[in-house]
Amino acid sequence: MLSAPSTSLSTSELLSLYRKMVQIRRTEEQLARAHQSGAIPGACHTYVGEEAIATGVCANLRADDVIFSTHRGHGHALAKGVTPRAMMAELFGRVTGVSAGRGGSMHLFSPEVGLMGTSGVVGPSILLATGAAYTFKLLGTDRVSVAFFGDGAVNNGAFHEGVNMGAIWDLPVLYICENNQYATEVPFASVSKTTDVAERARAYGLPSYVVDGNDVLAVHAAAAEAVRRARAGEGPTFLECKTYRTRSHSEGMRDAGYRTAEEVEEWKNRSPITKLREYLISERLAPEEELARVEAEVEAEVDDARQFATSSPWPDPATVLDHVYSA
Amino acid sequence: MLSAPSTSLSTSELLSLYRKMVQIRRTEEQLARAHQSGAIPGACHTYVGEEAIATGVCANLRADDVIFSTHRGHGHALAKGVTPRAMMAELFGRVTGVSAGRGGSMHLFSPEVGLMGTSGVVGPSILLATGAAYTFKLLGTDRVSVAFFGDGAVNNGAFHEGVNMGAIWDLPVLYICENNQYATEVPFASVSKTTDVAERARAYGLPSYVVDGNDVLAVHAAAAEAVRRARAGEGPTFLECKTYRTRSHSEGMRDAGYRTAEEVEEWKNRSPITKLREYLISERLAPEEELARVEAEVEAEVDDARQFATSSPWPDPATVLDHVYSA
Amino acid sequence: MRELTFSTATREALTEEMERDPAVFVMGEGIGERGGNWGTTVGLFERFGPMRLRDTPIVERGFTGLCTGAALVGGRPVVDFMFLDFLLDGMGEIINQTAKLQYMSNGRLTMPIVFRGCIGVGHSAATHHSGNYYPMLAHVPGLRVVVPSSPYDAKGLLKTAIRSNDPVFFLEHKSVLGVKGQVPDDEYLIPFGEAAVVREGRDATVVAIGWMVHQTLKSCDELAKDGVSIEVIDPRTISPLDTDTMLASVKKTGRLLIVDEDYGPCSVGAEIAAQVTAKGFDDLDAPIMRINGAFTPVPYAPPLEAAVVPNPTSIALAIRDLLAE
Amino acid sequence: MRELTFSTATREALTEEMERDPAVFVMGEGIGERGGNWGTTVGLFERFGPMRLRDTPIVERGFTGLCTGAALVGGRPVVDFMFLDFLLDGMGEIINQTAKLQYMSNGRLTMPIVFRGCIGVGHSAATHHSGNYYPMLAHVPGLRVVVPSSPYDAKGLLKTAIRSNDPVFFLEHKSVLGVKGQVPDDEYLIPFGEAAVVREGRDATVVAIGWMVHQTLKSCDELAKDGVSIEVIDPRTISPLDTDTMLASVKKTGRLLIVDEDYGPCSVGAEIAAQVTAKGFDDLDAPIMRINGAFTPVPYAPPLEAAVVPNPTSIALAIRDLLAE
Ligand SMILES: Cc1ncc(C[n+]2csc(CCOP(=O)(O)OP(=O)(O)O)c2C)c(N)n1
Ligand SMILES: Cc1ncc(C[n+]2csc(CCOP(=O)(O)OP(=O)(O)O)c2C)c(N)n1
Ligand SMILES: [Mg+2]
Ligand SMILES: [Mg+2]
Repeated sequence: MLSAPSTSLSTSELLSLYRKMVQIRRTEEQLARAHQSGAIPGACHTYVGEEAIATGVCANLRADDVIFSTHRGHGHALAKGVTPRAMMAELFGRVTGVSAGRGGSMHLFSPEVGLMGTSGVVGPSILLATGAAYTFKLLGTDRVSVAFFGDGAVNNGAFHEGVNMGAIWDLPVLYICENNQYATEVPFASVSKTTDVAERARAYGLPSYVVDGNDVLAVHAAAAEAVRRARAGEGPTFLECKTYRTRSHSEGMRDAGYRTAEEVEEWKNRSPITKLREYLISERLAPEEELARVEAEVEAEVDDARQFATSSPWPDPATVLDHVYSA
Repeated sequence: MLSAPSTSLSTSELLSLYRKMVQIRRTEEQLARAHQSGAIPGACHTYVGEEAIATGVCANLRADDVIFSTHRGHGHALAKGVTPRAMMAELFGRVTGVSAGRGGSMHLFSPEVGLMGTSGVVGPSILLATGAAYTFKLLGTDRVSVAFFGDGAVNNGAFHEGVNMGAIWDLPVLYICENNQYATEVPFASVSKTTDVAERARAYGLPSYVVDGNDVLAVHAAAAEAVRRARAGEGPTFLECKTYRTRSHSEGMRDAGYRTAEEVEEWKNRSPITKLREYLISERLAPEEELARVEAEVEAEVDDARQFATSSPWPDPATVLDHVYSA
Repeated sequence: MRELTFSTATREALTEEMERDPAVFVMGEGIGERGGNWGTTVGLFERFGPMRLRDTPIVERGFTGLCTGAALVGGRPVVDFMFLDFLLDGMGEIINQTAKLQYMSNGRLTMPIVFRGCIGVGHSAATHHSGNYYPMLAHVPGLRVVVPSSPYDAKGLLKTAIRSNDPVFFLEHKSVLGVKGQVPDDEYLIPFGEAAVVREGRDATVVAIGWMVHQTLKSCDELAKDGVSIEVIDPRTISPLDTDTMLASVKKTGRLLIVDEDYGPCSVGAEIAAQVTAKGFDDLDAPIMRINGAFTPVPYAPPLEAAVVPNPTSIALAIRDLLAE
Repeated sequence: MRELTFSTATREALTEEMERDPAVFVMGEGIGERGGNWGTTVGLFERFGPMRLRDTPIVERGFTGLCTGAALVGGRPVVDFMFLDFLLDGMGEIINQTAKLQYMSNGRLTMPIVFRGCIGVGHSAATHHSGNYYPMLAHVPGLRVVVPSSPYDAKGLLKTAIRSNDPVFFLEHKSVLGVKGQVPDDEYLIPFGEAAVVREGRDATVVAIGWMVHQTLKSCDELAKDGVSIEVIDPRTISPLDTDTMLASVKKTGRLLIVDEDYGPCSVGAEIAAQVTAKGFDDLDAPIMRINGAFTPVPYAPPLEAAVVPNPTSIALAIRDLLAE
């Protein structure tokens, strides 16, 4: 596993990582409550516990770089620059949402900031991201493409075909596997005889590393090097970020039987937010009050987003056939 | 690479391997001529140069074991026990063919002898064979299932999903990759950053070996151990058999541009038939005359098959809708 | 007779068939200990163990192909796609292997396999979890396609599906899963290719599919208050398709509306309209009408979602239009 | 004007568009140096190099998804499936991603992508290399489907396809590849959704698709000897489908036959029959007839293969039956 390097990030960069992780966490908590109250009509898979990955990766990206995400995509959307307002409104099904209410949780689109879509289907993000990278290379740009996906996607043919194409054609793409150890209730160990996803990826002949996915600095550093390589035309990199989701697979689903309460508790104690917070304080990079201020600001931002979502209008059914075709 | 072990096979077993390889070679040569003359209306992919693999593997199988094959399946069909008559008649489109003329070269079916089908599509053999193995295990039998496929199938999702399922569920299946180094005109090296297919397979956590696919004794020995494991409930084995096709991808296609005449010549000199022939003679296991007798018998058998095919009736168009459904 | 939900009825059918025949097994994601995303297999893992209730990795193509191979040598797989949308990755196997192997082997192989999965628009499931797909499947020779609407039909047809030696798609609209209805105590099977007249009437015939049967019945109740008498037919199986029952009804009513949540182009409704017009031309007093789901990916927001599918009001409106023709 | 084969015409279209726009690239198996299994790209690799003529591993799902992603950020991929049958492994990507992303993004993304591949029965290609699939594709909102029959149409429609911002399937029946016809020297484009009246007549209308256009024209020549005058319409694009041209013709002739090599159930012919009956009921002097390929996997042996598709004789017979109604 790559260990967290002594960081070269400035305090303001560190604070901005902190702010982003807190923003994701608070937004997810609001969404979970909203789902319980019935304000979110569809499915809702939260990213609680995994915030370091999207945050650490996306902090290395430019606005014109693109990411492709999964069913568990709220964190990716926020990390790439979607506002809590636009995201929450989407889950509430409002016309002010990122997808104007067409999408919901699993279909968030914001090409303006490089979020090229979350997906209700497991797997496609890998292929789509590889394709965007193909165009970037074809057109001679230095833009970078990122695929996020879970351990559940690793056994799927899309992984195999996609990562291999990225490798053989040296495309500017990052493959970020968020290995939270379960696909719904299925442990990765029960569907793979090899323990590390990175080991599987190495079979395609691309640089492939295991990263502590609950350590935003470790993720940031690994992604920085991967982005550098991609931009420099040196090809793709594979990062397996070991992590854990501390809420149920999706809101409203049972979360017992397949994992122990102790296991969940243990990982709650390894929260990436707490980890960075403690680091910032112990290294005297930011005083507790400043962190509290960030937290309060985020709290207010997310409250505002919820209000915004709640009070936004529904989409007009008369527009339902718009945009099936481009012209 | 597994080296050819000093063999424990009896002379009659060795001769039967020799006879089978010669039978495949002669049949293919007849088919090639028939294709040139227009007697075969569809595609025809020959197995010339690769005879040792089907022969070495299938010699270890019982009649109730099953194999699943590819577009290049004549050798597998003959090795599993289809007669040259029934196979040739099929390629001629006659009702006496193994598939009663419904199939042609790429759709040979003879469940009676365990040939569960060749396929016009690259990939499915891996999944189907894994599935037959699943039933064998479910029903508590000791039957074994074999998937044959080319290097071209290795990058396909079917390989990834199939081999992994075979591995995680310890199924009685053999994965036999016939790596003849090209998929049509595409070199394996251009579509994979790793050289050995076996290395890719190891990522699934099953025993995986490289075998000299032009040495029937090496193939036989490796397959014997794989079949033993499968029958004993010890799970699947992966064998990458390195080989070469010495004719064009399919009859009538060009065979220049993508490989050199020298390369082809070199591999022609490594014919598995010549290799076994020389071994039998040098080890004084069989006199030259006996081998010549085998060759003559096969020649006669294949001539007869061609006559049979030529003189067989066409299928009756009135039957064309039969067997779309079972009842 | 007992009142059961649709889901309980299918679980009963599956359990009985698994008890009857040790070659029957289920494969899919979360169908083991978890009991299935839709409760299709609750309680069965404890009874039949992991070989017969096999949780898979996320490899829809893979286990489609695997189960096809399993069926060739004596296994009788029930493939549980959870959402039918996920079948799409297995289309190559289904069309080129599953559907063809009986024919290509000249009848020497059989293909006893059932594919099941939830279909349909509703509950803001959004675009990747709302597909229907049955006309695509009905277009393929070698496949059978079942779309039941009641617990009674579901149980009898699922048992027939599992005993069939042909590949069968058994498609369950997510809105019918909770529908209740009478189910006999004793065993029964329902043959494929027999439509059910679920309501008799004389002014017009409505053929409705799956969940639309229930929506149509609601509109008929409304219309009955005005003395309008509608005959409602549920084809139950889409392939084979029983047009004789439809033709007999049209002979009586002279008018036909087809109500289908799925898209219009090249749909089952188009097929029914084409066949009934061809064979019942002289019985028709008006052109056949169709109402279908809007031709668009399925949106998420409730007001948009509601706008893309027929409902009792729009169905009643269509019936009135048809009667006015 | 010059006489070109269908294949040459499409190669010309592709070359012109690749010259015009550096974002256009081709991906598929053997389309690089080899020039394509059907010669679709002969000579282009030398000119445009490997990034724009990309030979792939055998990963139809993979490159379908890859090209979909490529199209989202300014690439304009032409995916060459060789045989369209191989598209089936990519159905999940096509239906759930390619077809939906414009809609799901509320129009902020476009999807300029062309999928091409050979379709059709013939030459003992057998069951894995003979599929048609266009009704399945036409059933999916968000896709365009083109099935040209002449060099002129092929060139003009392929250029439109490559410039379109929608995903387009461009399907080439293997028997039309060698068909010759006049093609203008100057550039032209043919819009989607405009059927062509390829032969004028007054006694009956025949709508024929792809290769069946040529088979139908042969039977019309025969029938003309007996003074029978048939109007033949080639829809050219299946989605969008131009039924107006058909309705106008039926208004004149009163009779319609649809000739389609593909399977009957839930087919394009069913859709045309349903629509034309609904909108042209009073113009019809007889029920619409359809002839289709036999509902079976495609067999190999020449006499079996010939038995599953319409031919000039069976078409002529059907026309005579229709006229006798
Ligand atoms: C192709 C496909 N099959 C099945 C599903 C149902 N499904 C949704 S999420 C999920 C588990 C995904 O696990 P993983 O990739 O590890 O992501 P995680 O939920 O753990 O973040 C499954 C099986 C799906 N969405 N797509
Ligand atoms: C899914 C699919 N894609 C493409 C093809 C066309 N095709 C036929 S054979 C072949 C090459 C196969 O190469 P390999 O697997 O190495 O087998 P070999 O011909 O070398 O024995 C290709 C691409 C196919 N049959 N199926
Ligand atoms: Mg996971
Ligand atoms: Mg090869």
